[in-house]
Amino acid sequence: MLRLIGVESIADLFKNIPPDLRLDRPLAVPGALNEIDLSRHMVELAAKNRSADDAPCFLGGGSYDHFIPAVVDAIGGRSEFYTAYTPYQAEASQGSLQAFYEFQTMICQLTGLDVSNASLYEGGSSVAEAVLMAMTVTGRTGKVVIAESVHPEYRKTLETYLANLVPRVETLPTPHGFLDPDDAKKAIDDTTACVVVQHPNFFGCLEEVEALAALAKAKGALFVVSFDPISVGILKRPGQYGADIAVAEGQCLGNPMAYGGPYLGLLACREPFVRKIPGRLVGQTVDRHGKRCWVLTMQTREQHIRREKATSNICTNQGLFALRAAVYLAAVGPQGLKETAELCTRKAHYAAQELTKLPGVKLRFDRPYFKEFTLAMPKPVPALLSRILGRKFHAGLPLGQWYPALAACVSVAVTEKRSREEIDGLVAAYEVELGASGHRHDLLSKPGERLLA
Amino acid sequence: MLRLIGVESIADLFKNIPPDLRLDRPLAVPGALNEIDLSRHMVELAAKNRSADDAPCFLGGGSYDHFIPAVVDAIGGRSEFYTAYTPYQAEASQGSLQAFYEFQTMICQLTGLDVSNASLYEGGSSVAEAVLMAMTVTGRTGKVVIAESVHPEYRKTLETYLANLVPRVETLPTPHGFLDPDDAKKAIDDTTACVVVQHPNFFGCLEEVEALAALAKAKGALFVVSFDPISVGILKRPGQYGADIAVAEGQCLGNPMAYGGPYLGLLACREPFVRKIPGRLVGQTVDRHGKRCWVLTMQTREQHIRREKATSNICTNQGLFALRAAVYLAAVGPQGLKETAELCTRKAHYAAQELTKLPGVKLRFDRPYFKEFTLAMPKPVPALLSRILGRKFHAGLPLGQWYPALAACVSVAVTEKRSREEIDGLVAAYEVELGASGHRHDLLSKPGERLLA
Amino acid sequence: MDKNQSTELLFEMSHPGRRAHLLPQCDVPVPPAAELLPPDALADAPPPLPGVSEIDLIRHFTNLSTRNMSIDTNFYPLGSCTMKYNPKRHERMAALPGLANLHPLQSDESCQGMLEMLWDMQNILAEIAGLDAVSLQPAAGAQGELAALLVAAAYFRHKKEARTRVLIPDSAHGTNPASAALAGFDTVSIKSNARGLVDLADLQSKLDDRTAVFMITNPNTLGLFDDQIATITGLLHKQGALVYLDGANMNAILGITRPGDFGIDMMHYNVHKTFTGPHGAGGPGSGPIAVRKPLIPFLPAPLVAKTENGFHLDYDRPLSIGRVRSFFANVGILLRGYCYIRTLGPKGLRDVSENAVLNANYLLSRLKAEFDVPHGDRCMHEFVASARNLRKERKISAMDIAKRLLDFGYHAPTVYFPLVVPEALMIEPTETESKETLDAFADALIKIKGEDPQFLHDAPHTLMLSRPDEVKAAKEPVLRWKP
Amino acid sequence: MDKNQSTELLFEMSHPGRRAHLLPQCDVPVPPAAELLPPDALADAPPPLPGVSEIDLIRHFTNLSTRNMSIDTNFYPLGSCTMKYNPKRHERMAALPGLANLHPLQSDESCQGMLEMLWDMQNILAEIAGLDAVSLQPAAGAQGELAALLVAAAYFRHKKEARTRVLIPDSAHGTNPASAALAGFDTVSIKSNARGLVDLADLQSKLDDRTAVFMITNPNTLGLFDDQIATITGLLHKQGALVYLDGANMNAILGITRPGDFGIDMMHYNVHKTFTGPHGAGGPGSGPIAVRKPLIPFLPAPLVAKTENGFHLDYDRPLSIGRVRSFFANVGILLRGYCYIRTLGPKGLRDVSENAVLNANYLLSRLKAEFDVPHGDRCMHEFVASARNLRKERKISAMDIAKRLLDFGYHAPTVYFPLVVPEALMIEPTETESKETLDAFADALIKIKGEDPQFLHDAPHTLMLSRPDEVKAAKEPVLRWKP
Ligand SMILES: Cc1ncc(COP(=O)(O)O)c(C=O)c1O
Ligand SMILES: Cc1ncc(COP(=O)(O)O)c(C=O)c1O
Repeated sequence: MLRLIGVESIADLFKNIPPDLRLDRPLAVPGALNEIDLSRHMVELAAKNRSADDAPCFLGGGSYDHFIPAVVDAIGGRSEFYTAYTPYQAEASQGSLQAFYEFQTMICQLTGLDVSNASLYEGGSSVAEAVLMAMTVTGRTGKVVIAESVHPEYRKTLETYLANLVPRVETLPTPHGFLDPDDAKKAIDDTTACVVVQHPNFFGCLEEVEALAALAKAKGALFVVSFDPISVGILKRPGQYGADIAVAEGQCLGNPMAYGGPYLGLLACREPFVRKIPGRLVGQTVDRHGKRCWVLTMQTREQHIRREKATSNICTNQGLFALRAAVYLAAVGPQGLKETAELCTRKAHYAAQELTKLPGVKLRFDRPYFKEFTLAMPKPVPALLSRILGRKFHAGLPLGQWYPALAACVSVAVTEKRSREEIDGLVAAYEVELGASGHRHDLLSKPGERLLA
Repeated sequence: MLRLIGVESIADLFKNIPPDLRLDRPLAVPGALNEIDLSRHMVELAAKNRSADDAPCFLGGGSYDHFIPAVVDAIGGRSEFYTAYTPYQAEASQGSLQAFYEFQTMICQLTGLDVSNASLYEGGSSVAEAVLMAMTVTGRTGKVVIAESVHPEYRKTLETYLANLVPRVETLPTPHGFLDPDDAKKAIDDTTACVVVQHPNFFGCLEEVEALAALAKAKGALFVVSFDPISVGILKRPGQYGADIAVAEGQCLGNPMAYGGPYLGLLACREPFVRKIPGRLVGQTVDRHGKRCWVLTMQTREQHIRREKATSNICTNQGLFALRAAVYLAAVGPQGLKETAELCTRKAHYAAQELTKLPGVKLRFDRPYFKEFTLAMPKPVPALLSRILGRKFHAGLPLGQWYPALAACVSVAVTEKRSREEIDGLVAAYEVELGASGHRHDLLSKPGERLLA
Repeated sequence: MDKNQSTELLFEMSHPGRRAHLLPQCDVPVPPAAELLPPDALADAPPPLPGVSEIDLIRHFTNLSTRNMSIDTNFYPLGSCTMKYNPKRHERMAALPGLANLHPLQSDESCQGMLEMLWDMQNILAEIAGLDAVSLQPAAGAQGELAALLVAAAYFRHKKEARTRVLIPDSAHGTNPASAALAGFDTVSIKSNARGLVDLADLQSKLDDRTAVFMITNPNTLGLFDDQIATITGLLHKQGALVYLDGANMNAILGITRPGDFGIDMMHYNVHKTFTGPHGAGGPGSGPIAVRKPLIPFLPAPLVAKTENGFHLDYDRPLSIGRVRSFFANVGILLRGYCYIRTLGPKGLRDVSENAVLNANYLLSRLKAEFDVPHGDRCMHEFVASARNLRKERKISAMDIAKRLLDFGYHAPTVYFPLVVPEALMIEPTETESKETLDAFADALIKIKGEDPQFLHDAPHTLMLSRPDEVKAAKEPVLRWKP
Repeated sequence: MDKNQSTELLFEMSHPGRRAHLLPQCDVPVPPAAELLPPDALADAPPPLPGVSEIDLIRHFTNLSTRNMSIDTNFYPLGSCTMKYNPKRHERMAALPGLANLHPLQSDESCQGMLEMLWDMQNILAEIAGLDAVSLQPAAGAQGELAALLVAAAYFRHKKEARTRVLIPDSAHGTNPASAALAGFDTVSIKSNARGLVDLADLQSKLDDRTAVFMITNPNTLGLFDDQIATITGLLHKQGALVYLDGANMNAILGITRPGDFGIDMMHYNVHKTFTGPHGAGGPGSGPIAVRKPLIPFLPAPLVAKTENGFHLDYDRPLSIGRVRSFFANVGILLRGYCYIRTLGPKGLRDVSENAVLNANYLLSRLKAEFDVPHGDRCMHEFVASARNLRKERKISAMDIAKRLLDFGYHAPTVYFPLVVPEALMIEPTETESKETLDAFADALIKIKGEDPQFLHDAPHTLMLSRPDEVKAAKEPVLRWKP
């Protein structure tokens, strides 16, 4: 090969790099591992973690231990999908393109809105993208109103995205676990680009979405909702209660928790905003023989054409996870989604009912909730949770890290995957670690002990 | 559908089954489980086993914990392979057919013989098939001579297959861990269809294959060898030392131990016997446009054509595992197979060297061995092994179950996957449980304790 | 998207030194193997396997895979093979390290979960059979046949009865006579009658005290339930002989009728057919056998047994025939079968058969006006059409139709089997296919029937090859690549 | 074998009541959800998702998959995308439950292994960059750009310098200006000179104290290493501005030269390119950023920190810009990158770049006599050919060539990018392809060049479709199926 190129050595190929800029030593990275040793190393790393398989997971806050049907992994494992690039060449990418078109359609079905893009990164930046979109749509740059009950990391992301742009982010407190429409009403004005809520919110509580939608509309602001895709198995869909843009974290749709990513940002909106939508869009067309097919479309919105005037800077998105979500949604179908939501609701309510029987444990908010809820604890929270982890339960999230006023509170999430036995075990673990005397101790393994050695 | 069929109910479709023969109750099998509950149930069953992932596996005897490269699972997981049937329709099965042709070629390369079939069930019945084939080839029905150092379950299988046929099975003792050619010489006569040995044998020891081949040949008997496919990375191939038929257990070629199956029977032979070979054969040909392609061939040997006169009754064989073996062999290549064999040899010898330093522990046979070896123990074997299992080592096979004379012996196998640390841990566990005082205790976890709780 | 469709072999793309898998350095302080083993045992060089890089290996086999039809990509109505959908959850469960990474000879105490599953499976299969005990050992249907016939032989030997013959209907699968011969029996063929069932007269004429076993397939290979079965088993039993069921067609009768209840003494299952072991392009299978009480002592060993101390492998079976393979069984396939049965439960199992029979009858009804179906207008889970008239009138053979179907994206039915039907097209849709798929398939068959004969002889037209020369393949066999 | 090649949509095959996944019965004694939640929050019916059976679902998506080209099936020389082989062992490792089933908010004590890996990855990426600290947070390259530019903005704000402009070469990727705008900067385009490098005069003319950042891609999108880099970074630094590296092309320089060593202050990686995150038909990616010491306080939080008590997430970063996403990062892609880097080691990483550059130069040498390659006859890991002459002389466009390549089983190169080359064909073979593949690809390109123009306009000819009407798609958008 070198001969044909006309050089003596590979080094000659790098002669454009000024010698004084070259690295004159090997990189200080660990030595090469063969597959056997790499596998051993990774298994050892994995063994230093306590996964949801080792300890039933009652953590929520935007990532949930929902069940992933095997069909999702089977299709997600097809290497023609996962080793393809963004479907730029339509003829060589109909598999992905059709799947994404189906994904877009199902996201429309899920949201009750008209248009969905082909994915964004994850739930947090999707909120930011929705707000940026609302700013363009409304032409308003005064402020963005957001409820404090929106995921704290989503709010932080929004603030970061907007740091150097004109609009101000106004965060409305939610001391009772939801945004009071009266408070919202006071905040929304003619310069407000949008009102952002999460429903069910970070505490698991339902928001007054219909009232809030009306308030936003009345002032010409868009109503942006971050929703839980599982919840719409029983709850109204964003389009049904007046959302203009719906965004969501799609992890729950067949994607592993994976310590936080890759996940899947969903974004759907009403028809008139379609040319302002960020990210990829797949559209249907015909080929030169008139055959139905699909292509990436409306690319003039995007960075590779529009550059600094693009609707977003996003390029690589989350194709594989959009595919997985499409498989998940098609696998569960309407009835399965409904049953999943139903099971989450009932199991969460059962867990809340049993946990609040423990002395000193109370529901912090008097609001209807979906699959997670906030408990006030009679003992210091982080230490309590750490001790219960010793009993092999991921027992809940300490809320103090985000809400100092809720330092005594724990958020507990329950999915359809949690059995009654696991919930009862959790309650027993709380009981013991709260020092309450009860009858549930026999449900427990001793701290540090495996169920099966 | 019923209307078109012209019946009122599904029950009408079963009216040919006499009513008194019908089952008038539901089957007494457990109730239906959905996917979540099934998964939980299977995970619970799995947790009641101590797998090679939980305790380093030093067990051999025909099934080995070799490393399975990820590429093997990736290709074995392609559903076009695993959900296809036997490639009867060549046009719709070129994927499998070409892969099996490549498999056959690689088995020829591995054995140094001329022809390989497309797989048999596993190592034991492959020995029986080889013997049946030898009977047809030689036309001899007097006896079959087999060494006691052949896998006891293979010998049992052979005896079972031959139970109602004419030839007698003569088993030659191997008190020194191998078949003494002098003993063989006495046994082989003009009525002997074949001589069967395993090399390396069940004890891991090498046989005097060249001498035995010559003895068989001298009497017109075929020389049948059951070999270890990994061993030929460094050892001579069956064709090189005069085997007429080579058979093997192909589990070691990229297939999981899976509590004994499915595995992969290999069978290769010299060219002149090709029309007597059992099982499927894939051959190369051309299609009507002259294009190279592959088909199942020489089917007139087989049961679906020849019925009671077929060379074997085999129909379904082990297609998927032949594919996996082909991927494995192509992945490791000549050099990788050599290195694997080399590592097995050295690690086994290291383990033997260290274990025999323990008081009272001795190599039982004074023979060269490949990846497993036989130790005489100073303490009752089953209890010893059970205690070491408590320290999380599958420490060896108790030989007394098959060889009463070896009731005090343990067979230990070491693959390339075992690290020095694991071997040292095994030695330490033996040391402690043999009650020897030593310095290795710190290498050990306490009995019953997980390395990581 | 495998546009090259190259048939390049691994060997042709091999380059010395390329490899797809690297091994560790040796970490133990012992000399190289060459110093540990006798020189005359060592090869000069390793086997001349191909050397390929990882990307080329993966691309090669991935592209090869797309040249197969398979259940996951195509309707695959291969009669007698029960090509039903194989649920993906089974693959996930079978891969659990606590199930996949068990050594077959590890101690019983260390694999109680596995033994529990296998013990359950023994009982479940006995219940579905209506028989008394099950050996899970045989690796496939054919090996089940062999094992059961060896059991029969041992049984009669034990009873000191010299019975040398196995009677087999002419419609039976080839493995039946092959297994009988291998078990040391003489085989006697029994005719089918006009209805496609056992010709009772022929059976009676051949039945005597030399008869050890009558092997029946019921529903038989024509897809018909032999309603004479009680008479047949009665006749055999009166002669002191046993009746064996080839259980390949159990998919039609799960929970509806049980072999034991209709007089069967022994049978095999094809777990890879009835209970969704993926067929793997020709295996692995699993062929457990179920028997009546008097035969239990002769079953292959070990069986799984249960005591108050848990489960163990019971080798203490002095009358056992021995074993037909090493190790316990094709556990990986049994495990999938177990998952399947546990997913379905009693009602679900019955639904399987009801829907399999419904689908087959629907397809039969769609086709019977257009194609000759010699044996009646009802069937169980499959039926056999014949192209004999098409052949006579328009020189269109069963093979022509089979090949042309491939162009439509359908795998062909089984052809030229059973042997009792000329130009047979044996169609088994299975319960997992939808009505739309059946309709589209029927439409295709009807369309094909009207096509130009020469066009059909040349089919398929859209695949990467057409009509390989099988005669050449058999006459001048090329069974391996050579440098 | 997907012979139907039907474009039936899931929705068109949907039947009410069909489903592919069953859920458990409710096992807790609480009333139905309708009694637990306020009626006005509840929907009348669940979303109108399709209802399909499991077999139809699997067949649908399995068949769809075969309508893609992909690295595993085809050579995929898509310039700027680094479509190298993605080792299968990474997929296996990423699926380990102890890594895949971790909740992002579980306590640090319960995921020490994960934190260790991420901490290592921070350090390794810093070392490869020659920079001082790394945030793994950004989800892809574009988000890395945004995050880094926000860091720059915060840095200057902290220093109380009002710098409003980001300078970007005209050959840059579209995400650069888009990210700069999103970060609140004005963008200024810098011309390329005749050599395809930064036009220093233009740069100097636009550089002033309003300049916050110069974003450079080096090697640039023409596949050229800008040998003026020291001068450039010197100029910028003298103005008090920062230099950002778009690290999309890191594959060319691993272990050979380090951005920090050639004056870069901040950069992003595309782990999904350089370090083999499978591209997933458009993501996920992972876009960590590396920065010089003064910028560390402004990095997004959290970072992984190590103390004698082990690893923890460090949120205590008062000057941090905040975060650009929820949760830690695209850990699944980082994990694959980690496996990759650990497999290669120092020498292996350098080999990657050497071989990537060798392969690209080999292909360039094979093609440069036949195709117009505007920018020289040497390249780094990729090069950009132009069809401008072909277009002028024979009306053959870059798109024609791209489409025709599909017929040969090759994915097309990147076309019409970078914008500075008319009729661009941007070819990046990567190091994982063999010489044989490169030769066959070169042969195909040379053959295509000589083909009939109309034949090329109509290409591809052998795929299931050809030349979709993109204008129609954009003008009359149909973005979802409707009943
Ligand atoms: C009717 C019948 N009997 C027996 C068999 C043999 O079963 P197996 O292929 O599992 O050995 C088959 C399968 O092809 C069959 O269809
Ligand atoms: C040169 C260059 N810069 C930036 C990007 C953006 O990276 P990502 O797609 O990961 O957001 C790309 C990828 O397309 C690229 O090629």
